[in-house]
Amino acid sequence: MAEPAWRSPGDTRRSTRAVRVSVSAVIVAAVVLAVLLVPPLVRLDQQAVDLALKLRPPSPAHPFGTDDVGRDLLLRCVYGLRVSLLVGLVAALVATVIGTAVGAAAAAFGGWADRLLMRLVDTFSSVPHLLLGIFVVAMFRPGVWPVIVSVALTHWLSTARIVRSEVLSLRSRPYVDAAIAGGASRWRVTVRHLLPAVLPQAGLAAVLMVPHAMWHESALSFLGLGLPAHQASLGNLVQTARGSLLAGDWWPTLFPGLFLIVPTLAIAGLAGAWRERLNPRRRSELML
Amino acid sequence: MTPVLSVRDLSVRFRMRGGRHVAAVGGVDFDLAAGECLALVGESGCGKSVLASALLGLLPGNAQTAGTAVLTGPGDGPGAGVDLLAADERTLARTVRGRRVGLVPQSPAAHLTPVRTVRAQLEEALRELTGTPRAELRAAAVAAAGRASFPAGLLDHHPHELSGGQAQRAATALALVGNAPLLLADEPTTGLDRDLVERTVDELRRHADEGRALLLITHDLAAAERIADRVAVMYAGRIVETAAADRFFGAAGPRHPYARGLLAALPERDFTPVPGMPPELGALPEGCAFAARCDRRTDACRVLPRLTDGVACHHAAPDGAAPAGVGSAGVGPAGVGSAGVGPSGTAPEDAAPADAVPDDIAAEETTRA
Amino acid sequence: SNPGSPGGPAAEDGVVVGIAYEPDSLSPLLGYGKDGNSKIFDGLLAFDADMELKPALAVALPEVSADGLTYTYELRQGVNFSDGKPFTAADVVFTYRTILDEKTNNPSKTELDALKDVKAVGDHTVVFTLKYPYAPFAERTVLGIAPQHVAAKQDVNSGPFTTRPVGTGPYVLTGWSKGEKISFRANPDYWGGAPEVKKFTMAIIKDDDVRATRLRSGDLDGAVLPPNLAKGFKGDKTKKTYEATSYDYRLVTLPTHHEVTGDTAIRRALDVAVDRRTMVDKILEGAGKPAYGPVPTDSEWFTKGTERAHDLDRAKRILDDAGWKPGPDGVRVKDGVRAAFPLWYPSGDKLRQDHALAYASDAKKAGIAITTQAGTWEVIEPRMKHDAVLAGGGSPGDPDFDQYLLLKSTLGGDGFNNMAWYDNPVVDKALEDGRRTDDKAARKAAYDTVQRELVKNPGYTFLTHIDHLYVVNDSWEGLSTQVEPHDHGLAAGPWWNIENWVPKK
Amino acid sequence: MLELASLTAGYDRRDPVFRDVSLTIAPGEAVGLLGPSGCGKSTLARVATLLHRPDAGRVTVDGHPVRGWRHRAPRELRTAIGVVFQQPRLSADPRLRLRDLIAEPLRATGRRAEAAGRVAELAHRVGLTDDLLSRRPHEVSDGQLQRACLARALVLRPRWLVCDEMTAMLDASTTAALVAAVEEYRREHGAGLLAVGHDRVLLDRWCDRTVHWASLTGAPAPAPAAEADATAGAGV
Amino acid sequence: MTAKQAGRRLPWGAMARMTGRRALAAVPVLLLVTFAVFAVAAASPFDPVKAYAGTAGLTASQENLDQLRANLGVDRPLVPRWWDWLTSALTGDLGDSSVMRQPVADVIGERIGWSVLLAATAFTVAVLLGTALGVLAARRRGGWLDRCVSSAAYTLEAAPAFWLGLLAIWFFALELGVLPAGGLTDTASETVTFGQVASHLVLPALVLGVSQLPWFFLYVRQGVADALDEDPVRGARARGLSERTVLLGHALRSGMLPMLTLIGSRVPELITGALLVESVFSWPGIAAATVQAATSVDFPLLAALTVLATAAVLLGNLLSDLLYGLADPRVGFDG
Ligand SMILES: Nc1ncnc2c1ncn2[C@@H]1O[C@H](COP(=O)(O)OP(=O)(O)OP(=O)(O)O)[C@@H](O)[C@H]1O
Ligand SMILES: Nc1ncnc2c1ncn2[C@@H]1O[C@H](COP(=O)(O)OP(=O)(O)OP(=O)(O)O)[C@@H](O)[C@H]1O
Ligand SMILES: [Mg+2]
Ligand SMILES: [Mg+2]
Repeated sequence: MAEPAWRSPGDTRRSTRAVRVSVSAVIVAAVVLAVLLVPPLVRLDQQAVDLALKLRPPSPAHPFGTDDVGRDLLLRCVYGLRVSLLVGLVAALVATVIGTAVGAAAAAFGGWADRLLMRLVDTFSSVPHLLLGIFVVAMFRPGVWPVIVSVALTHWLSTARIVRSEVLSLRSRPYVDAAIAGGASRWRVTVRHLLPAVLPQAGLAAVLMVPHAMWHESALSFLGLGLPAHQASLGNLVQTARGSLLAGDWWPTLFPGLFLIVPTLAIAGLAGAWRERLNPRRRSELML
Repeated sequence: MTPVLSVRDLSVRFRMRGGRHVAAVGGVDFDLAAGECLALVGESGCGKSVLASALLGLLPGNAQTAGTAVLTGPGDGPGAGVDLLAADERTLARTVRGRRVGLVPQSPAAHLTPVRTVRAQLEEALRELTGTPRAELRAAAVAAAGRASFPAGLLDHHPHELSGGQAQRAATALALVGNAPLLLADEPTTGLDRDLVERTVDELRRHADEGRALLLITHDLAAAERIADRVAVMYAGRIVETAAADRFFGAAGPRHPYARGLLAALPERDFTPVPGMPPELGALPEGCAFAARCDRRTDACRVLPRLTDGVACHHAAPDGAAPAGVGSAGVGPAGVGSAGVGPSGTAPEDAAPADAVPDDIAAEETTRA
Repeated sequence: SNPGSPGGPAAEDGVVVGIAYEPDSLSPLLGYGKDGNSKIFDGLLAFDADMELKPALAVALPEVSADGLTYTYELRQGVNFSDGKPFTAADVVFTYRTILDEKTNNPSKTELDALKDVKAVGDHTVVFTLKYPYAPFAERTVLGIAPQHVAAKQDVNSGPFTTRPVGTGPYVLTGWSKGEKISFRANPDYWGGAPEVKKFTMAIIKDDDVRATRLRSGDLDGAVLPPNLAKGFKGDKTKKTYEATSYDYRLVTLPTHHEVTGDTAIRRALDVAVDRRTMVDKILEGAGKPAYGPVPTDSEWFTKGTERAHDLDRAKRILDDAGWKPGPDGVRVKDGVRAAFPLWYPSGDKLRQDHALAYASDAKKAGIAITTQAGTWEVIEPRMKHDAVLAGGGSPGDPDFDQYLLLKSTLGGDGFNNMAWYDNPVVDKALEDGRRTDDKAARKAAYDTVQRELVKNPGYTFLTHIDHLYVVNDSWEGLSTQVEPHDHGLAAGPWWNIENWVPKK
Repeated sequence: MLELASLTAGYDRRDPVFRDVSLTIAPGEAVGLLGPSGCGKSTLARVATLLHRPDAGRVTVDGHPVRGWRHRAPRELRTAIGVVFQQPRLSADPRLRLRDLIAEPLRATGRRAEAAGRVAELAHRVGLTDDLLSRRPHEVSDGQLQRACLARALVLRPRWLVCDEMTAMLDASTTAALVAAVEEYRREHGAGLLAVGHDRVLLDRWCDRTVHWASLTGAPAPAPAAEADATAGAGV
Repeated sequence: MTAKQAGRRLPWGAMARMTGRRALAAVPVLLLVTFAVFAVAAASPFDPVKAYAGTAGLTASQENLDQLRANLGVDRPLVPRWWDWLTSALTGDLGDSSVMRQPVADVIGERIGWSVLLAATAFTVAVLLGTALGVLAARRRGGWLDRCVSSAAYTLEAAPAFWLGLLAIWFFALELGVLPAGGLTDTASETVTFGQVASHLVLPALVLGVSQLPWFFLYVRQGVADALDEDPVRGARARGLSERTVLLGHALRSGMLPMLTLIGSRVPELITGALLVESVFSWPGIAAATVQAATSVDFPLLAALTVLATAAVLLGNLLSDLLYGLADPRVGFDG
């Protein structure tokens, strides 16, 4: 019998998705390589300025142009990316791990544990982030780690609450009953059946945290509490470029801005693909 | 008279990782006329639900379809129907689903929105499908629930607060709201006690008697016998036999060895399963898919049998032979009389276009209506 | 301006200016308007455009006794507070006594340290008695006089008077929406004549870029702007840029107690290695002057001939001669000590940051390694004894104001005074001489000595004096600027004398 | 002995689904439970499997009185009772492949090593092919999923089995096959069975004795069926 | 039949019990938070006296500063200071703010209304716009709307509010000239009228709202997209419900749990955002005073602001817990 003429309603999505994922992967790989390889090869003197070269537009010598005190923007962008990525990724990771653990524990145990943990979350979230950040950072010397600590400590709360609410909704599902009947411990149920179901939410929070941590870093630097302002971080670069932008010099804003946003979007793209794998139905629809 | 639904050579397969395919439905043909009830039976996993989903355009994204399934309305002239497999999502959503084709889903509890009460979902369906004015919604919802014997007192429950049978009835009530000319009922009687089963199927029958077509997918042969005009037996994605219900359940019994085995497996009969396991749909054998389990298997079975005279078997029992081991006629309660309905399967080789329906079926449908 | 039609101030006779700074309080008792120009209040005296004293609520400059310990002011009569009550000597006495009262949280009362007592003699004369002769005392009496009948009834630190003051000044406060604006209405009964600008509003806009944008959108009639943003209005015919020269300097402290910065050769080398001109041109966009000491080069108190040109070779020579020899990494070493030290700047201050970086880059060329570090004052303060800081300051008026606090050895480590712990007996003596006498020539000689000593042993590297830039709609006449201090808040800018503005014909 | 003694249970303390229900199953005995839809059979099954705390009454498993429920029930008791739920779609974790679904109880109780062998054996018994084992729940039919759920219930070799309308959605042949699988298991392990269902013929044929819901309770609770009657009459 | 089936209204009883429990729990939380703020502020290197003195402090003598320290009462140990604050606060006296030179009650009274107005408007914008866009994007996942808005959302998350504010001012006030650039009313105007406040509210509320939008958008998008794959939506589609009903009534209803949670847990971020937006737009609200109070270690003001913030957070969390108890009956009102 002749092969019938097959119609498939959901065909096109797969190919664009593959393109999207590979573009994201390439960008992330490039960023990681640049961040790891460039600094050892090309050293940047963070404080060297050359006032004679002030605000030169992009040229072969300075592909990204120079900033308002004559520093090469390309190199500063790469160095800045390194710091910002470190802040963003570490803070996001720490915040997500704490948030997921607390949220899942609260919901899985319920009762008093839940109430206690949630009041703890309330307490933490009561102090405005920036304030807590200011206090934490002010107690140390300005630098990367205090920024990371202050951002991570204040940003696990949303994750915790989201994870908790999802777990609360999941924990009375019949399949959890089935697991309990199968002898699963509370821990096992949480880790094996509940957490995988909330990972997409937690993952989304983590991805959102990356750019958000970068902006906290720049806000703290702006207040004089983050990185020293002369040290290249994307937040610092974008922050200081503001004045030049109003004067019509676009490059000090554009390039650091792109450095900030493109990797973020690439990470978001990869995370999106990962979330699709976590969703069993999407996974089989996309034949992953 | 043109059939309400005319399915020709309908196939569905799922694309899987690694380029493999699962052929869930293969080359299915049947017609369904207004006022007619076709019972579709078959072993679990043979493709019944997938067939129903395909007719509603609700297959997952990795499914592929082939063939045609033309839905013709009473006003449509010949050739004017909608091909359900080719229609776009918009047409399906706006004019077909719920309005022209209703569905009682299998696993009703999973198909109800968990965060809303039954009443909310029922009233919403009534408002959207029948345009019932707001003031009358409450009463209409109670009435609609009553049609499927859903207790009015439970209308304010959320789906997870219902028992299995109650969820089933809720789903049936929702499916009946639109009074669609074609109703696909996928196991509408699971979880119901005998009384309720009868009440439900009688309601479905009444629904059909008002001039609508009913495709009853069921494992409950007693229920099928009670209301079906015709029975189609499906095996490994194909229809292997179609027969008039009275003949199928009657003394003559089915002709296909698989169908006979299926009947024999009933608890009121032998209560022994058809030996062996159904084939993997991902790797169907070349010839007759049932051959491996068949006691009449010969070399002829290496060739795929065609559906001729309502049966697709090289060794079909002759028309009128009594099924092995069963003397009594019928299963369970006495069958509903369904005089005048004959076999109406269409062989694939004369897979005619949707409008060209054999005259004899048309004539019979007229008698029935 | 109206939301629909930005582009011009709403009222013909109103002026809206954008400022970066908001006062904590409007009470002169807590320090508001202590340097004059408070709009709501008048002092006994006031400064004119050249920073010369002129009478205000006093009818004339004070009579000073021969020993310099008694100042007598004759008060103007017929002056009323804006609530209609008359102004008398009792108000003056109340004001000064309240400020000196230890229960009053006025942080600038140190400025009245010399004041022993103030007495009213009749309704229209007040007499100030000092603890020690203090030449610049009259300049302290520009601070605003508060009405006793209002302020005495309240808690001086937090009463409503701090936000809804009543004064004798050219303007009356009509509203203070904290964080948004302070609005004034002309005082029709002002003793100096009712101002032409009937409505005056100061919009509080902390962000420089936002201020520039709102000025451009027509929302503001004038604003204070940093140099790079003011540059953007150069081509705008409807606006005029006013450059207020100032005493506002930026310097690097070279702490005596650090083995590198305490070394005179290093100090002198740095003093010539730094390229002040380029800093002025590039960092300040030309709006400023190189600084060689606290006194601006165009001041009458400046000692001509103490300018130091940028001369890298000379700097290297000085270091070579002193035994600082280049090490393998280009950094000079002497007796095992690397010519390296940290330089702190307060974070968030872009101007100082740029100065610090440029300074470090210049020093590097001479073989001195400076590590710039940013921190809040809380971080910097404990380190000031040993680490260099990019600091700023400057008060116009008397040369004593800056030089004494900056250079007097006994003030080493006293708050932000003499941050470098500068210790030079010659300078100490000259500073004392300068403040004890009233004789101008003697004072000039004393301050010349100080400035010459700073060439020989620069305990600070003075970098620039900064012009303050104001961009204003060109629709009024009578605008001018005063010489401004480091700290330019409400009182500074072309609107220091807004009561004298008249519409352009 | 699985003893359910004068149980009262439901979802609202003030208005329990049933009151004072007692049922005892002897080891190796197969009891069929018939009852109208919505009368509380599944609730009773949940109580019997220690998943739902009754408002009153006693549950005794092999002589051990049950004090805690759900996680608080001792694991030995929980795993002594295998359960097949009425609705396979809801009772299967959508993220697990059928293979893992079946093996999950073994892993949860730390008997990981046995998993592969046991899964293969049970899959064969309930009629799941290798291909199906590697799919996730939404990729198989309801009947196929129910087979996996039965395998999951058997995987720990429980002494008691509770099958809540296990065959409701299965065709005759599969029903017969699964019943045969259960019976084979019971023969091998001497397990007791509580089979809930609607099909009297099936239960009669399958079980040692079939009890009707009405006979379990002292004072018959208001039967939802009656109320269904009323609405049905009113609605149509 | 019985009450159980007599029709299901809102579960007032359970909600009231939960509210009560939360109100009780608020007491220790508030005690803890205020004490923590006192402790952290005391441990921080900021010096209240220096902050009070401001630039005048640069030239002030040590004696003067010591006198100030005594007057402000900041030389006393932490615990009695906190205790005094607490006891007098309970009697209604919130103390005097040192940075504002005003009673704390006045500081808050003058400003809180404007802050609440701004924050509430912005939050409404964020929730509604985020939800609407999220639903639309989820409907065509991978479509152009989805891609544009998602990219914009991640970008926004990286954009500090002061950047957004500047851009908004530049575009709407300067380029288009349609909206005022800042302040509560026209800068030259002396009276506060409804129309003026409304037009001046647009930009700050939009900027604050948009800066809060990414979370709402992305979570709604994800929740709805996931729900669209599930059986209940399949069931709703099969019933022939319109796309709108399917999206809003089923997919959104099932997938909005995280979004409801965010209503509570984004309150702190909202406050942080308000802090920056208020200062960029010269909005006379209270958030801008917060940083000042913190870095000047203005204990009475800081404590009062923290209590306010805590109350906002607790209320927000309670509200979202109540809402999701209502939205998902499986969650219930426990906790
Ligand atoms: N998404 C899918 N991907 C791959 N295979 C699938 C998918 N959905 C269904 N199948 C396969 O298609 C076949 C037909 O499934 P279907 O649900 O139609 O069975 P059924 O006849 O309804 O059985 P039951 O009586 O158990 O409900 C089954 O073998 C099943 O494994
Ligand atoms: N989570 C719940 N909350 C409230 N009521 C519930 C809940 N679950 C079930 N019910 C109610 O309890 C009653 C008994 O339900 P149960 O599932 O035990 O019935 P059943 O006998 O198994 O019925 P069926 O044969 O239809 O499965 C029903 O009326 C149902 O509406
Ligand atoms: Mg099916
Ligand atoms: Mg049940």
